[in-house]
Amino acid sequence: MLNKRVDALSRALSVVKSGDTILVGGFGDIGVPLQLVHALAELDVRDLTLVSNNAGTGEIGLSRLFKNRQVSRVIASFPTQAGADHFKAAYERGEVQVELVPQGTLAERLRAGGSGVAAFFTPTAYGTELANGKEVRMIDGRGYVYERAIVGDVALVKARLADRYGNLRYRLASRNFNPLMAMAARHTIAEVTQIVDAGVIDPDDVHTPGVFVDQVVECGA
Amino acid sequence: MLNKRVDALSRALSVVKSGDTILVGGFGDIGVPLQLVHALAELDVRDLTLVSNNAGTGEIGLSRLFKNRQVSRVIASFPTQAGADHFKAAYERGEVQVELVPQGTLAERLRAGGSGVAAFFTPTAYGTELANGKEVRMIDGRGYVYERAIVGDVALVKARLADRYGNLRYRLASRNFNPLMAMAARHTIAEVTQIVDAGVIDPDDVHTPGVFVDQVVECGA
Amino acid sequence: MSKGWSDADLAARVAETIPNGACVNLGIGLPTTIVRYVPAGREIIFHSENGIIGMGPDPVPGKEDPDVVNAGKKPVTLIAGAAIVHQADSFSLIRSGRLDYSVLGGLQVSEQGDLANWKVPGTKGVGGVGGAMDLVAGARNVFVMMRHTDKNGAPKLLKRCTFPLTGVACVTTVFTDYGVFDCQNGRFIVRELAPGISVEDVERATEASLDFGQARKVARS
Amino acid sequence: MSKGWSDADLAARVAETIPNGACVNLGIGLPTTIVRYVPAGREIIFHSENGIIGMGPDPVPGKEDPDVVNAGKKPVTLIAGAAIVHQADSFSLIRSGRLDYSVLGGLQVSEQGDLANWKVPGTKGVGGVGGAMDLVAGARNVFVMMRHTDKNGAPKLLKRCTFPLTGVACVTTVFTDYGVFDCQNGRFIVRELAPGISVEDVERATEASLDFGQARKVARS
Repeated sequence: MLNKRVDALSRALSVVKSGDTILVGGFGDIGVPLQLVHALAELDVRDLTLVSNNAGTGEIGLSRLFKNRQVSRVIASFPTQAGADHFKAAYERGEVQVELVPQGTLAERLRAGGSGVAAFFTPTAYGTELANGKEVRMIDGRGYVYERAIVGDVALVKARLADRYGNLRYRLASRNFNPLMAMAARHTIAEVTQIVDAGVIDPDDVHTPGVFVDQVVECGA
Repeated sequence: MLNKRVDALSRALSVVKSGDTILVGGFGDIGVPLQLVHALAELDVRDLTLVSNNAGTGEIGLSRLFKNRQVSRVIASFPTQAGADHFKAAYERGEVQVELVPQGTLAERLRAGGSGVAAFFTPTAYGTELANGKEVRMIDGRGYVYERAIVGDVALVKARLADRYGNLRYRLASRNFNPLMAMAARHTIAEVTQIVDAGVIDPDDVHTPGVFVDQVVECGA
Repeated sequence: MSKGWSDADLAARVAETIPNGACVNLGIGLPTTIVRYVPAGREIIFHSENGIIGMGPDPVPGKEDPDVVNAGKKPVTLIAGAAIVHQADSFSLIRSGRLDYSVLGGLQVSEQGDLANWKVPGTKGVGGVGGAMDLVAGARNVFVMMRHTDKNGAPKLLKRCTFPLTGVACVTTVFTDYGVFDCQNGRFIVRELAPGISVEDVERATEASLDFGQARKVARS
Repeated sequence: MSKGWSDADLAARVAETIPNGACVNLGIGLPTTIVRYVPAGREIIFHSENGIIGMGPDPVPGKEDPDVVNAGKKPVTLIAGAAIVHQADSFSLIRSGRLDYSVLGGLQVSEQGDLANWKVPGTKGVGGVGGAMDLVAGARNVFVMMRHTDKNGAPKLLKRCTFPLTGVACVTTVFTDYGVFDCQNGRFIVRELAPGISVEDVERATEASLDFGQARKVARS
């Protein structure tokens, strides 16, 4: 019987290697898989490329990866939010390269990565410095910027419910980037509040189909 | 109070003009908004471009638009399914131009149209006659085909539930192309089995947010 | 300092401009307060980039839901009839023109309608862009809400922006403590002056080309 | 005519090849029958392009649900733990490599792994491509299931396809009534011969380059 449940965070995270690109769900601290991220901060993996909308605040979440000097590159739309002191310190130490991406472009690049679409043309950032050096194209009289898909090695996502197939359901605005991260990685680990029996989540109510999820860890709320 | 409910099919369809591009949900006959399509077949509008996966079977659904000679162009992945006799007759009379598009490319072009993405590169159809005359590009050693977004004038979709905001919920595999058609048109009309009070559809359970829907007609099952 | 509009006046003035049924995105900071000033009898659909369609009033203290926050990560509420989508669908909505209005803060606006609001040159650090570039690229109407001058009294309505751009030729209307300014054909048309603000006040505090039209009469009467 | 595999044998032979836990798409026609032959104790996730992940066995007659159909629009069932997605998400799954296997019918397969299965040149009408081009572009393994020769006895394993292609260099393995043929390095490696089929039978009915390897020994013993 198929069962994607894994009992230990550390066992789930054993797939992560130094140099990997790690996709992490969440918007600010909402919907961030904190326990997976904290367990990752305990591992001896470094030189990570981190793809996430933000870069942690205070002492929790993604902040720990910067504090531990595990990250060498960040792809984000807003890494500098108030409280992102560990990210800012790592940036000022020159440890971290940053690729700043408009939020909608970040979301769309991840969706493209999870959709087998290699690249697309978006109107966002046309004429701004975030389009510098990028291919642009006029389409029907409007300027568009060429953007490439993002594919990660491992995605860490947070959901409310899962079943043994890895079907996920998120809660309200903690959904945010989580479904996109799950799609865009070669290997996806979900931290969930509760694992339920197969069939409890109605087929019409699944937010992320299990085919995009490799491992599920039940962590409580 | 906002209320997208419209009582008469014909009143909802009064936005359709000759020459329009009409997007119609459904896969085969499943999830096709039959009552809207049949009401459209009663109207004096012609020279329509029809975007739908198929082109009707037997005497119902999209078949009526071909029988009535209302369609001059079809964008579809499989218009020639068994029973598509009215489409085939119209094609043989030379009345209908057909743009044949792989099904995933059709879905993605519609999603792009509903996402403000002008174009994208897909691996599908690379090296085949359906890529003839299209721009191709090698990306990371693989061949991709340049595909443009589709935006329609009016979408006709079928859902199970709606509320006054136009939030929609589909039933099982009748979802298919409906959410994409709803996104990709300037004006979207939904034929629904039942209209429920606002709030009955949980925010986590909405399949198509009302912001993509302009009018809702309650038609029963 | 009783000249011109207070922040609350300004929020109320913007709210008054937005018609019934509009779909509106409120940027971080001052714009988020607009939700408090919707005139009675008017229903506005408030969108938040993190995937909420249908934000309601501020939560009752103590009743905040940690999974229901706005773009500024502040607790908000959902209306009955709200819908949640993931970040890619949220930005599909933005880029495809479903937002009737986007209201953002501004650092500089040029008479060509260029907006700069995400980065001050010469400040330390990488900066953060968030969803602003997508919002100005996608919304049908872009409203900028800001003080008329910077903290040193220097004009923010300029012939050309000197700060990095958020978008090119994207601003519809600027609302400041001095008045309401439509951006059209390379100049600002003064639609309204705030109480106690004279034509001379505006001319003195503005570098961009101004067209007073009927506002001049109103102000001098 | 007792030589070689019957259609049922062939479906069972393909089913036997697919490992536990695989995600598999079954094309229209013969491939859809594979669902009946999954060996006991093995769990396979069957995907249908119209948005079903987790198809179950054939429905009990009289208990068909009109909203639960496969790619051929035939009634199917859902397993407990199935998920429904819209057509764009369904093809995201296909193109992004989440399908371990795609099983399709074939008209011709070349020794380079090209597949032709959607159009016979010279036939009347526009043809229909459906999702075949996406499936062969996206799936990790592409299995073709077909008769070894056409109805006139002409070979279908060719040096080069003469019919319009579905995909280039995409086929992993061909299953025919004559045996199992892996497509590798510009030739077909004969993995297995069906009962009663000799090496000479295969040579006579095949135009493409063949490599019998160990199968020759098996067949002659």
